Formats: sequence, C-alpha cells, structure tokens
Amino acid sequence: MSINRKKVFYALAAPLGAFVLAVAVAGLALLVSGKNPFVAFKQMVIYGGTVDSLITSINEALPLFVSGVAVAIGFRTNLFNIGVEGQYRLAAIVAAVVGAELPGPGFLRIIMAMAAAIIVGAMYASIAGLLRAYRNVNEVIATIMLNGVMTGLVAVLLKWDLIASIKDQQLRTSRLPKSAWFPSVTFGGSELYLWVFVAIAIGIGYHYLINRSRFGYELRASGINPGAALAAGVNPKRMIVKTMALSGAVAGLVGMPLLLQRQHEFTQQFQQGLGFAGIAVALVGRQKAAGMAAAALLFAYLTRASQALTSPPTRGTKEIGTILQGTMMLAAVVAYEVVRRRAEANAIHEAAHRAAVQFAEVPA
Amino acid sequence: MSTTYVDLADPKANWWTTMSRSRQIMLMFFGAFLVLSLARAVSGENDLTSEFTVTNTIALTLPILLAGLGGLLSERAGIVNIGLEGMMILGTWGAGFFGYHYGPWGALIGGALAGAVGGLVHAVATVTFGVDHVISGTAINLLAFGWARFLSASLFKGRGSGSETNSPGFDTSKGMPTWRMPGFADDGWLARIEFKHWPIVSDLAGISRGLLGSWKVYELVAVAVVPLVAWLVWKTKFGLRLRSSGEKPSAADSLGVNVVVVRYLAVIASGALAGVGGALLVLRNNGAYSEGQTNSRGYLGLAALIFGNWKPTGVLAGATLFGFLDTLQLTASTAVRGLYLLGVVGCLIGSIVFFRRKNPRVGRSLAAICAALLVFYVSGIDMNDDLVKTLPYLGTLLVLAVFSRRLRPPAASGQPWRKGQIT
Amino acid sequence: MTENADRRAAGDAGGPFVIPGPHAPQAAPYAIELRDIVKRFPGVVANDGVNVAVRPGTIHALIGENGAGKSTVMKILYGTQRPDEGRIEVNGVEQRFKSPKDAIAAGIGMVFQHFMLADNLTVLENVILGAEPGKGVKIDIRTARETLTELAAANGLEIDPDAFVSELGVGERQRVEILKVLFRGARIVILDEPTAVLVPQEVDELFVTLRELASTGVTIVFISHKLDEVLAIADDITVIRKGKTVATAIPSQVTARDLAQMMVGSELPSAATRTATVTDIATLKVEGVTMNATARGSRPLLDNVSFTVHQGEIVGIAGIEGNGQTELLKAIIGIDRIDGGSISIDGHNLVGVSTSDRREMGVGYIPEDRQREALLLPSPLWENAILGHQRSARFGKGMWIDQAAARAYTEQIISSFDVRTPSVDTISLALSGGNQQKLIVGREMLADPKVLVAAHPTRGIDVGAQAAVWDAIRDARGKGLALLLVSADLEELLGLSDTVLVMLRGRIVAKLDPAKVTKSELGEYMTGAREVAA
Amino acid sequence: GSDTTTTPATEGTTGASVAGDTTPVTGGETTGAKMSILFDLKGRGDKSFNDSAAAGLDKGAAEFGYDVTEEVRQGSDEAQLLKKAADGGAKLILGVGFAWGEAMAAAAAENPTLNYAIVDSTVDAPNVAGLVFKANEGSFLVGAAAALKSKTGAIGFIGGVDIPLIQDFFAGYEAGAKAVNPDIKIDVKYISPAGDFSGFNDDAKARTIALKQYEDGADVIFHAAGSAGNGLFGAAKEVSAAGNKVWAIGVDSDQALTAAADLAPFILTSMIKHVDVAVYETMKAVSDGTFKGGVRVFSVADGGLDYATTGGNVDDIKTQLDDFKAKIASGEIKVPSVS
Ligand SMILES: Nc1ncnc2c1ncn2[C@@H]1O[C@H](COP(=O)(O)OP(=O)(O)OP(=O)(O)O)[C@@H](O)[C@H]1O
Ligand SMILES: Nc1ncnc2c1ncn2[C@@H]1O[C@H](COP(=O)(O)OP(=O)(O)OP(=O)(O)O)[C@@H](O)[C@H]1O
Ligand SMILES: [Mg+2]
Ligand SMILES: [Mg+2]
Repeated sequence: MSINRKKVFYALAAPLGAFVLAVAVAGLALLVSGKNPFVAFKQMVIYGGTVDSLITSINEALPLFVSGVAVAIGFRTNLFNIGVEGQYRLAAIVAAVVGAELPGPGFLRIIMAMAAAIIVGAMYASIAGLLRAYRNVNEVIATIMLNGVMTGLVAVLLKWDLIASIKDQQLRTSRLPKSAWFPSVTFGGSELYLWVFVAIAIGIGYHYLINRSRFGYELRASGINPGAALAAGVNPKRMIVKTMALSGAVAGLVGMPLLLQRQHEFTQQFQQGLGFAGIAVALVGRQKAAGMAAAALLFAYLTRASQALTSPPTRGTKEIGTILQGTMMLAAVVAYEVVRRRAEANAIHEAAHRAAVQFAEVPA
Repeated sequence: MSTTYVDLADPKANWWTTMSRSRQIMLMFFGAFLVLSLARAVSGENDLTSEFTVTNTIALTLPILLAGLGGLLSERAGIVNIGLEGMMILGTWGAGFFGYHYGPWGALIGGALAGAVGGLVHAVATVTFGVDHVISGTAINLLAFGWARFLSASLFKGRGSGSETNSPGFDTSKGMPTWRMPGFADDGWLARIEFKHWPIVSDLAGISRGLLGSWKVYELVAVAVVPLVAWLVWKTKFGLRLRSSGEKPSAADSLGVNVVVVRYLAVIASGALAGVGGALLVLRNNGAYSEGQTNSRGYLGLAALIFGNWKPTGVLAGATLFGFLDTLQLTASTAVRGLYLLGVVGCLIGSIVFFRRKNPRVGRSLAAICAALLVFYVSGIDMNDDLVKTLPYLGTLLVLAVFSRRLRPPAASGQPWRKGQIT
Repeated sequence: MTENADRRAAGDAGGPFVIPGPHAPQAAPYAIELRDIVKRFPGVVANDGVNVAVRPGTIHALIGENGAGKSTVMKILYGTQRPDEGRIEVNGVEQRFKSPKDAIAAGIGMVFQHFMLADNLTVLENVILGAEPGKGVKIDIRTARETLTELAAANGLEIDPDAFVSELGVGERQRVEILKVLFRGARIVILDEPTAVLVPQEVDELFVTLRELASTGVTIVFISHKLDEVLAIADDITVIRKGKTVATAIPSQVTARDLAQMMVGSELPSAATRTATVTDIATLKVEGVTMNATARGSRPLLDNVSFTVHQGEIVGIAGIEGNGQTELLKAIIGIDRIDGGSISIDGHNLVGVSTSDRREMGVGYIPEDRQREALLLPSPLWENAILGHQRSARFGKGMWIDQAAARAYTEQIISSFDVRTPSVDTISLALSGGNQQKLIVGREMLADPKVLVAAHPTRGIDVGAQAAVWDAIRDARGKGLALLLVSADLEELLGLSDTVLVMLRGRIVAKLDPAKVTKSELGEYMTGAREVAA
Repeated sequence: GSDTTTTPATEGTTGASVAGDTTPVTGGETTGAKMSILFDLKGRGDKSFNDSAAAGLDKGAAEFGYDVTEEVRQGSDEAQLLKKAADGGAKLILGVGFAWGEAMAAAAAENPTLNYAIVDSTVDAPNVAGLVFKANEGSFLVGAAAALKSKTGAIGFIGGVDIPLIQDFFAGYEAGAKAVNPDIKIDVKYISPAGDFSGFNDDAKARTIALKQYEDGADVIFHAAGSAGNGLFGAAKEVSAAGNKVWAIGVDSDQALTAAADLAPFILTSMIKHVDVAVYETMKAVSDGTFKGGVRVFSVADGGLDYATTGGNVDDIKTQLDDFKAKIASGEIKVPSVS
C-alpha cells in the first residue's frame, strides 16, 4: 500500500516538478517585467483551453511529431540528423510540384506527393549517410552544410518558371487542386486535420519497426554498441546509410500536413524551423513514439496558449511561451534525474530496512 | 540520448601520416597558398588573394572561430555543447546591453559574461543533473532566444533606437583603438606589388597586407584565444585535468581530480567564448544587438570544431575555410569562377594521391569531377547566384569529402557520468 | 558498532572454515583494518560485514566468488564509495574518506579491476594526472618525465613515457597503473585482479615487482581468482563470501582446493580432457592468411597463417596479447579483411562472405573484449541473448523478432550456465563481469555452432562457474564442434586443447601436443625464447 | 533556468514600465471599437517596416480611440492569429506584410462582416483592403538621389532576400539612377536566396557586401534588407572614417531618426514607405464608416512614398528630386517594376 503510493508519487513527481519549476521561472520573468504572473497564466489557460486552441494544438503538433520521429530514428543508431530542416523543405517543394502538376485524381495526387516527399527526403539525407559511411565525414557537419545547400536549391527551384511563379508578390508553386487537399473534420468551427491519422500511423510504424523488427534490433544495436553490432553481423556502414535514408524519408513527410492541409502550395514563406524543433521533441519524448507525441502536443500547446499574452494587460510578454518551452524541457529532464536518484536512494534504504527486519527474525 | 562519433575509415600508413604534425600544418598552408595563387593567376580573379578578401575573411571567421573554440573547451572536458548558438545569442545581447552602458570594452566583457551565464546553465544541467547534453543545449538555444527578446522589451525599448529586437546602438570605435602596421595598412609599396598581380609575389603581398595591415584590438584579443586555448589545454595542469575529464572521467576522478569543478569551469568558459563571438558580431557591425544577428554561426562553430578534429588549429582552419568561402560568395561572385579552377587543381591532386594510395576507384571519380569542372570552367557558363550562395557549404563539404580524416572526438564526450561511477 | 553487526560477526565466527590467521595480537597497528563494512546497492547488499586486517609491509590476498564484494570493499577503502556502516583504520587511525583524494593523501593507491586509463593521453599524462609537478599553472613536463623514468627504472617497470596508452598492450597498461600509484608515493597499494589479463611471464614480472615493493615496506592488497597465484604471492589471505568475511588463512597452511572450498563450497575443477573426439573431417581451414600492417605498425598483423580445425577438435592458440590472435579471430568471423590467403568452412571459401552469413553458416564468436564487442550494456538480457543470432529463424518470422522465443532462450542460458540475475529483463550492465561472461558463453554455446572461435571464454569467471563452462565445451566437442580457443590461462589451454599452436608476431611459430608440453615450455615459445618449426 | 544577469533585469524594471507605457495605448479605458494589428516577423522594433506601421497605429489609436490588440506572426501561426483576432471581436483586422495574405483570404471569407486590411499584398475579397505600395517609385527617388550625389559614378544596392518584393526596390532604384546618369555603374547583391529570410537579419553579411561595393568604387548604397541594413550603416561609417566619405540610404522609414547617433550622419536619405499613413487612413476609414475592400495603391502621387530630408544632406538636390517626384506623380515617368 505505502509502496504503491510511493510508486505513484515517483511517477508523478517528475512531470509535476518540471511543470512547477517552469511555471515558477516564467512567473519570475513576468514579475520582473512588471506584469502579474497570475493574470498572465490565467489568460493562457483560458485561451489555451478553448476547443479551437486544442484543435489547433493538435494540428500544429503534427509536423513537430513527424520531425521528432525523423530525428529519433537517427538517434537510435547514434546518428545526429541535424538536417531534417533541409530535408523537409526540399521534399515539400518537390511534393508540391508533383501534387499540383502531375495528372490524376485527387487521392492519387496526395499519394504521389507524399511518395515524392519520402523519396526526396530519403535521397537528400542519404548524401550525408553515404559521406559518413564511406568518406568518414561526420554527419553533424554534413547535415548542417546540406541545410545551407538546400536554401540555394530551393531558391533555384522557386525561381524556375516551369514550377513556380510570382503571385501576390510571392514566389510560389501552382496550387494543388481542391480534390488533392487532405480531408479534415470540423469541430465547433475549427478544422481538425485528418492527417493526424497518417501521423499516428507513422508513430505506430516507428514503434514496431524499432522495437519489434529485426531491422530495428540491428539499428538499435549499432547505436548502442557499434563494435558488438559489427561482431553480430551488422554492417555498420550500410546501417548508417539505411538509417539516414529512413530518417530522411520520415523527414520528407514533415511538411506534408502543411502542404496538404494548410497551404496547398509551396511558397517562399513555407514554414521553417521544424527540423530544429524536432530535435527538442525527440529528446524530450525520449525517442519513444508516445513520448514524442506528448512532447509535440505540449510544445504546440504552449505556443498556442502563449498567444494569449499579446492581449492587454500582459501584452508584449509572448516570449514567455518560448521561455516556458525551454525551461520545461530542461526542468523535465532535471526532474526525471532527481526523482530517479531519490527513488534509488529510497530503494537502498528499503533494502537495508528489509535486511534488518529479516536479520532480527533469525535467532542468533 | 547521447551522440558519439565513431571512426570507420582506417587509412593505411603513408608519407603523410608519418610526418610530424607541425610539418603537416606548414605543408598544408603552403599547398593551399600555391593552389590559390595558381588559380588566381590563371583565372585572373584577383579577389581570391586580395587584401580586401583576407581582411573580410577575418571578420567573418572570428565569430565562428570563437564559438568553435568554446565548443572545444566544453567537449574536451566531456560535455557536448550544442547550445553554442544560444550562448552566442546571449553574447550578442550582453554586448548590446553592456556596450550601450559602458562602451566597446564593456561590450566585449558583457558578451563574455552573458555567454558564460548560458554556459553555467548548461553546466548545471549536464554536470550536476546529468541531463543529456543535446537536450540541454537545445533548450539553451530556445531559452536564449526567448530571454533575449523578453529582456529587450524591458531594457532596450524606449532607449534611443532600442526596441524588442534591437539594442540602442553605441559607438564601437570609442576607446577601442585600431592597430596598424605601417607599410601594410596603407597603399605603400606592398600595395603596389599586390596590384601588379604577379603570380605568387602579388598573392603573398595581398595576403600579408590583409593579415598584418590593420586590426581592431578586440580582433587581436579574439585571435589570441587560439594559442591561449592551445596552451591552456595542452600545457597546463588544468588542461590535463580537463582533457582527462573528457577522455576518461572515472580515471580522473579516481586520482582525486574534481571532475565536476573542471567541467563547470570548462563549460562556463565555453559559453564565455561563444559570447565573445557574439560580441564581435555587435562590435564589428554597428554597435547594436539585433535579433537573428548570429544566423546559425554557433552551429557553424560546432561544425568547425568537428572539422578541426577537436583541436585549436583545426578549428581555426575550419572556421577560416568557411569564412573565406563566405567572403568570396558575398563579395566576389565572379571569383567563384576562380574557385572552379581551384576545384580542378584540388581534385587533380586528390586523384593523384588516391591513385598512389592504390585506391583507383576514388582516384577515378576525382579525376572525373576534375574534368567536369574544367569543362564547366572553360565553357564560361556563369553560375546562378543562388548556387554561388551555397559555396561555403558545398566547399566545406567537398573539402571534407576529399580530405576525410580520422576524426577522434574526446572519448567520454556526451557520455553520462556521475561522480564515483566506475566505467 | 550496531547490535546487528555484532551479532552477525558472532554468528559467522562459528563457520566451518576458520583457519588460524594472522590475527595474533601484535604490537604495531595494522596498515589497514576494515571492520564490519556494510554497503548496500539497490536490491543488493554488496558488503554485509567485511573484516580485513592487513599487516604493514605484507602482501594480503582477498579472494571470493564473482560478486562476493571484493571490489566493493576495496573501492570503499579507496574512497570511491562510502560505506553504509563500518569502520576504516589506516595505520591505527580511523579514517573517513570522502573521495579518492583523501585516500591518496593517506598514502593509499588503487589499481582497479578495469583499466582506469585515458587511451588518448600519453603514459606520462596518465601518470601525473592530478599530481602534476610544476610551479604555478604550467606543468613541468621535463621534471615529470625524469621522475617517471627514474621511478620506472627503480621498480623494473620500464615504459615509454610518451607513448599513447591506446598503443600499449595490457601488460604495459598494468605497468602504467602501478606507476600511477607509485608516483603518488602510496605506501598501501590495492590491486584488483591485476593478473586476469596477463600472461604467465608478465605475471612473474609483476610478482617480482610486488615482492620488491613489499620488501621496502609497502603494504599490498591483492585480489585474484587464480588460487595458485594467491598461494604463490600472498603472506595472508582473507576469504569473502556473499559480502561477509568467512575466513582468513596463511598460504603455508592451505591448498588451492581448501581455498576454493572456502570460497564456493565446492571442489576445484580441472580443465583436463583426455578422451579424444577428433575426427578427420576438416571443418575450419585457414591457409596462408596474411593481414597487412596498420598505419602505425611496421610488421604484418598476420603472416602466412595456416592450420586446420577438424570436427570435434579443439585447437588452442597460445601467445602474448598483441601477436595476432585477435586479428585471426576477427578474420575468421569476418570483421577484419584479410589481404592474402583463404579461410574456408566445410570447403566453402569465405572470401566475400559477410559476418552475418558466416554466423548463419554456424560460426560462433566469443570476443576478447566482452563490453566492447559482445554486449549491449543498457539493454535487457534477452536482447543480449540473441545478439548475433538476430536473423536466425529460431528468433522470429519474416521481419519481426519473436520476443517469446528470445526470452525462452535466455532462460535456458541462465539455467544452463548459472547466470546470477534477477530476471531476463535486467539490463546486462547490472550483471557482474563474471555473469556477463557466462551469458555470452551461453548464448554462443547453446546456439549449436559448427565452428566456435573463442577468446578467453572464462576470463573473470570464478572457479565454480569455470567448471560449468569447461563441461559445456567438452560436451559440444563430443558432438562435433570445431573450436578455436585463444586463452591466456595456460592451464585451461593445455587442459582443453587437442592441439596447441603458438603465435608470435603474427606467425604460427610452434605446433605442440598439450599432453607433452609444460606451462613453462609453452611460455618460452610464446616469448620467442624457444623456437621450433611448426 | 534563471539564466540572465540580474543587474540588467532589476535595473530595467523601472525602465521597462516606463517604456511600456510610452506607447500611446490603446488598452484600458478606451471606448472605441476593437481592432487587431498583426505585425510581420519580429514585430515592433525592426526600425523599419513594422515600426512604420506602429507609428500609424499609435497615431490612429490615440485619435480614434481604438482598443488595440497586437500580434506578431512567427511563421506558422498566421491562420491562428487571424482567427483569434476575429474571435476577440475586432472590427478591423490589419495584417502588416504580404505573408498574412493566404490566411487572410480564408479568414475573410469566413467572417464576411469583419473588415480586413493587408499591407503589401492584395486579397480578392470584398471585405479586404489591399494596401500596396509602389516601392519602385520611392526607390526611383532615392536612386536619383544616389546618382546625383555620387562622385564616382558608381552606386550600390543591397537586398535582404532575393524575392520579387525586394527586386522591385532595385528596379526603381536602378531606373532612378539611370535617369540621372545613364552610364552609372550599379552593384547589386542580395544577402540570402529566396526562401531563406536570414538575409533580413544578418548585419555581418550586409556589412561585408557594403564594404566590397564601396571598395569597388560605389559611394552611395541603398539597402532593402530590414535590420541587416544596420551593417551597411556601420560600413559607411567605417569607410568614411578612413577618409573616404561615402553614403548609405535607408529604407521604409526615416532611418536617420532611428539609427544610433554615431551612424545617423552617414545616412544620406531614406526611401520612406508611409505604411503609417496607410494604417492610419484605414483606421480612419473604419472609424468613419467609409471602409471599402479592394486594392488601395499608395504611390508617390498620393504621398504614400517619399524620400527623407533629415540631416539636410539632400537639400542641394531637392529641386531635382522634387522634379522627379512630380513627373512620377503625373505619370510622365513610368517606373519599371518586376511584378
Ligand atoms: N554500483 C553498484 N550498483 C549496484 N550494485 C553494485 C554496485 N557495485 C557493486 N554492486 C553489486 O555488489 C556485489 C558485489 O560486487 P563486487 O564488484 O564487489 O564483486 P567482486 O567480489 O569484486 O566480484 P568479481 O570477482 O566478479 O570482481 C555484486 O552483486 C554487484 O552486483
Ligand atoms: N549502473 C549499474 N546498475 C547496476 N549495477 C551496476 C551498475 N554499474 C555497475 N554495477 C555493478 O557494479 C559491480 C561492480 O562493477 P565491476 O566493474 O567491478 O564488475 P565486477 O563485478 O567486479 O566484474 P568481474 O566479473 O569482471 O570481476 C558490477 O558487478 C555490477 O553489477
Ligand atoms: Mg571485482
Ligand atoms: Mg568483478
């Protein structure tokens, strides 16, 4: 009974502690800037609690989650794919062109666009994989550099009049026909992107592939101990290329909810930064499918809720959202560690207690 | 999650690997110079080695260099620092704030202090709480952005030209002298030689004018960090403890070294250096912090660190390569044509090296690239400006791919470790 | 002391193995006196009343099963861990060490069970770390080098101060470890299984050094599983079982058999196998295999190596570490590429065959560095148990892994090889080194390999468990296993092998009949002191 | 963590509240209608585009008593913010910057009774006013000023990002310069390629480009690069300090007024895009009940674009510039444009 209660306490202590710490830091920041933190948090909670906010959070979490999965695949085999950023943008522009320009019924266009995104993402990431495996170029540099190269490639494509044109002062690809828009449902006036099912499928696929399949086993093994994996018959070079390709393939899908559900075209303005956000999602979610989903939702929710801070009386404190995200990220992991250490000490203490009791029962 | 970098390639012995390090470096500089000079002479793109290019390369290199050296201190002590970008942002902010109140020297010190605060947070998270280094770094990048804007709204808005995203400017030249070398800085005899555009001699003149001509004092301070870090890390007691904390913390711990303190100091210093890198951006431009100013230079510092195999001279080489290509890209799009020629020569040398190393597959592919570049060069097709802009990235990647080396990060870098742990 | 501790001490005093030890009253205080040390870890009581008393200037051996708590109590003495209960006295003065720094200040030095060396630093740097000579912030590297060179010469521990540790063999590394301790002027030296990785010649050299040290008044605590070594070197012996001191002894009054009984309560097993099961079917054939030098070395790693292992045969390979044994095993399993010659199994040439295909052909592999090459430390045991067999039909269908089958297999290993673990879901990091080794041996043996290449299969395993491994090997041999065995334990090598090959500088320099060669002769072949055409 | 130096934080508390209150607000006891202003990336404080809009907003709010909610887009939240504005009961929703376009088209269709306005773009809907500027015309004026002031016969242009909007500035600038001196040499460079908006922030790169253009003989440089333009001002000061007097030209608002004191003297003039006027007039129209959807073009003719005279640096060429202005307004000069 008491042990059970303790277990519950330890399970809840970390997330709760993280939350309290993050809120405290943010509250302090608000206080310092002369705003009433309670008013601010109330604004956030009220605004963040609307149906619209919740649905928006889900929609916005989709690309974050997929990006997290892409990064996590790399992490699982000790590769740091910092290039999801470049991979998804390049994939998105190609997918936009494929979806808009190739003939065919709507659903086929959606499939072709996603397939194109997967292929482009995988190919672009493979460059880093190949360089790492066969030229010993560290993938961190390679992907940082490929992100830089991507900006040039996207610019070239955007300026190529076969695939993009200027409309309303913006460079943009042709619009996908309405039939090729991914369906959505409306709740209380807000649209929920049904692409959420694709994201769920990606999460499930990721979980089973990594944890249940032979390929996932080898992938994890080479991440945990490359030497042992090699001795177990895993070719580390090929594993690097495969992992990067897989990570890139998923990365390619990051832009799809935006393309298929929101923008329906690729413009010079297409959302940036999702690749970097994915690193945070993957890490906070501990590279577990459910964890990353929770992290993505949390990040999206905080972004959304902090928009409340643009209204009086706490106007101009919206950065609290970013501060909350960063602090929560750190606080979450710190709290996990603290709780883990506490639990460990507690276990030792209990063991000692048991030993003493046992000993007392045995007559000398 | 922790990232380790594993070696895969195992190059066999050859004349190069058996040479002493200092000779390798000398030879490399000499080779690079010869190739550059040749490329300039043949292509007529005088900007490849002009005083102007060198001067601006220095300006664009230093922030990346300092971030990279900051990363070096941290990773040599075993803490991966992907928060360099955030610490650099804090540095720009601190430089903006302290510079406004206390002038250019204040900016320099303020940048260091603000960066150090970022380092301290990273140290607390990773060393004390054993948080995954990449998580902590990523969080710091987020936090730095958030705090910088948040604080700007309070402290900059309404002061002079300050706002949520900009600090009020200050005069960067006040009390910050420029050091000039007579005969180099002015249009003296060396300049005349440079403008003759003779092979080798003029190149030498241009480069030495750029290198020795004139320096802002804060730039000298920044450059002095390279030997300082090298000395600190390889010659001092603290340096040995720092390196051992990054190679095998349990060994250091078992000999009574306080790994925790060493790591704290290293990571805080790391933040300070990245912060100074940010301060240079403020000082070099217009004396004001401005959001987005760092533009991923912290990540580039990380790349330079890896490029440079976790060594100061290597970081210098990596940062300089990037700074040089970035300068060319910005100031001399046409000189990029000269770079084709450089690529031709580079690939040619590379292919000869690989043929001699009995690796004809790589040799052949390099020869093919060489031929393709040559055709491209001779055909005179102008490069699309958008692609020119990718030169620093492509160039760095190419150099790495051709001259890939055996990289060896500090063995314990990124690994979780707690005091008393034996592994 | 607590009441419990007193009662425990009282309870154990009446155990069956009390042999009169050195506990006679004496005038001078003990160099070390540990009393009723208790140390708990989550789920484990590592020390549950350890008592050790060491007379100054003596060599004191500490023995016990894997996991008995030897390393733990020594870590407590050195300050890396703090006891939950108990008292530490050094030279008669009670001490409470907060960190190794305090222990070092009290004149204690420790050589850990696993090397505590930074590979990428030089020998000199490793030695002076934390005690760097020089005024101010700068290291006086000249003085440091001179001091080290003198110290090394004085103690017969010659070594190149500027070599990187990564370039050193294990014997040399052990020397660096001892130099580290001496450099700090330690008067009490703890050595945790220093001989586990050494070949006999190196062991002899080490013992000469230890005796010299002891003669200058240095006190030495020595942990080993090799009981004949213990008898050869120790002045006094303390036996620990399940975290408690169960006996003390002096070598002149006990035999190895007695000691083993005190430790585990069972007979000392022997490695002898005399019934030949060798057939004339060549299973593994190695012909003229050559492997070129790496960047740093000058001689080929393998130089025209040829031999055959028949079905039902055990071929042993003797050699000092670094003479090509590792490379040979890696070439056979397909990790390292060979530059000449051929390797075949049942007549199939293995050129171009991947490691995973070789595994599927029935080649098993027990590597020499278990943590680096055989284990996924943060993963549960059942995942470790299928490593190398992950593609076998036994553990899954199509692209999926059958977890139930993997768990069942793990249970089988645990029971057949007596792996001490709470469950199949325990992570392998939490197993003691000896139990990790048993898991590895079990997973390779139970997979019914056709060929097994094994390096030091019983390294770090206590005497009891060793017997089980040897039995398993004999059984498999009887069923037709072709085993290539590399071992530093010459007794094991001579006892198990049908043929012994000696490797020196990448070549096979002798082929010997284990029945007709002695350990010391074998040692001479290994060092090149004696030469005979193979 | 609490990772910022405490000194500035505490020191700033007072400064903050003062600064916060200096903006003529808007919240609190205003009686007027609600409105939302949706700024472009970065929001207030970019010393250029957004600040110009903010100036008009502050004036309009004070005059017509609007209850204003301010938002800043972050690159992904445009639709959300528009929705929030509508839900908040705003009568006028004004987006600053073309990036609001797509989301606004959707939002306006959903809320046909609300009034929308967008700066720098157009939306085809009856309730959206597209407030567009002929930036090329304003740029023509400063191009002419540059050519008139140039002693070397060479001038420069630095664009933040290589996109049509910025290319339009160059088109006008070039035409203006050529109108004065057909043989003039114009260096042009964009900081970052289309799709990569870092060019609007990276003042180090702007500085490098400026130094090169000055080195190559240009003595007047015009920038359309947001806050990266500060790098140009720094370069102008540096080159001038070395004894080689050169000029920089600001953009969007009168940058001689907002730049740091030591840089202002090097700003010849600025191409002023009166976003403030557009914002103010839109607010006025809604207040008066005369608001109309459709395209509202601001041009030199109606005073939407102008050049700045702060510092008196262009006093000597004022007549020529005003002559150009008149000709553009009358249609006698047709300024080229990319779109
Ligand atoms: N840090 C630790 N955390 C958890 N358990 C530990 C720890 N250190 C030791 N143990 C446990 O304490 C027991 C004693 O371990 P110890 O290493 O002292 O054994 P040992 O006598 O040295 O064995 P071996 O002969 O295998 O070296 C083992 O059961 C081990 O699992
Ligand atoms: N993170 C951990 N969690 C649980 N137990 C651990 C952990 N780290 C170490 N241990 C325990 O600590 C003990 C001491 O480690 P050590 O390296 O001395 O191994 P050992 O038991 O002495 O091995 P060997 O069999 O090689 O002699 C191990 O037995 C292991 O059970
Ligand atoms: Mg032990
Ligand atoms: Mg052990």
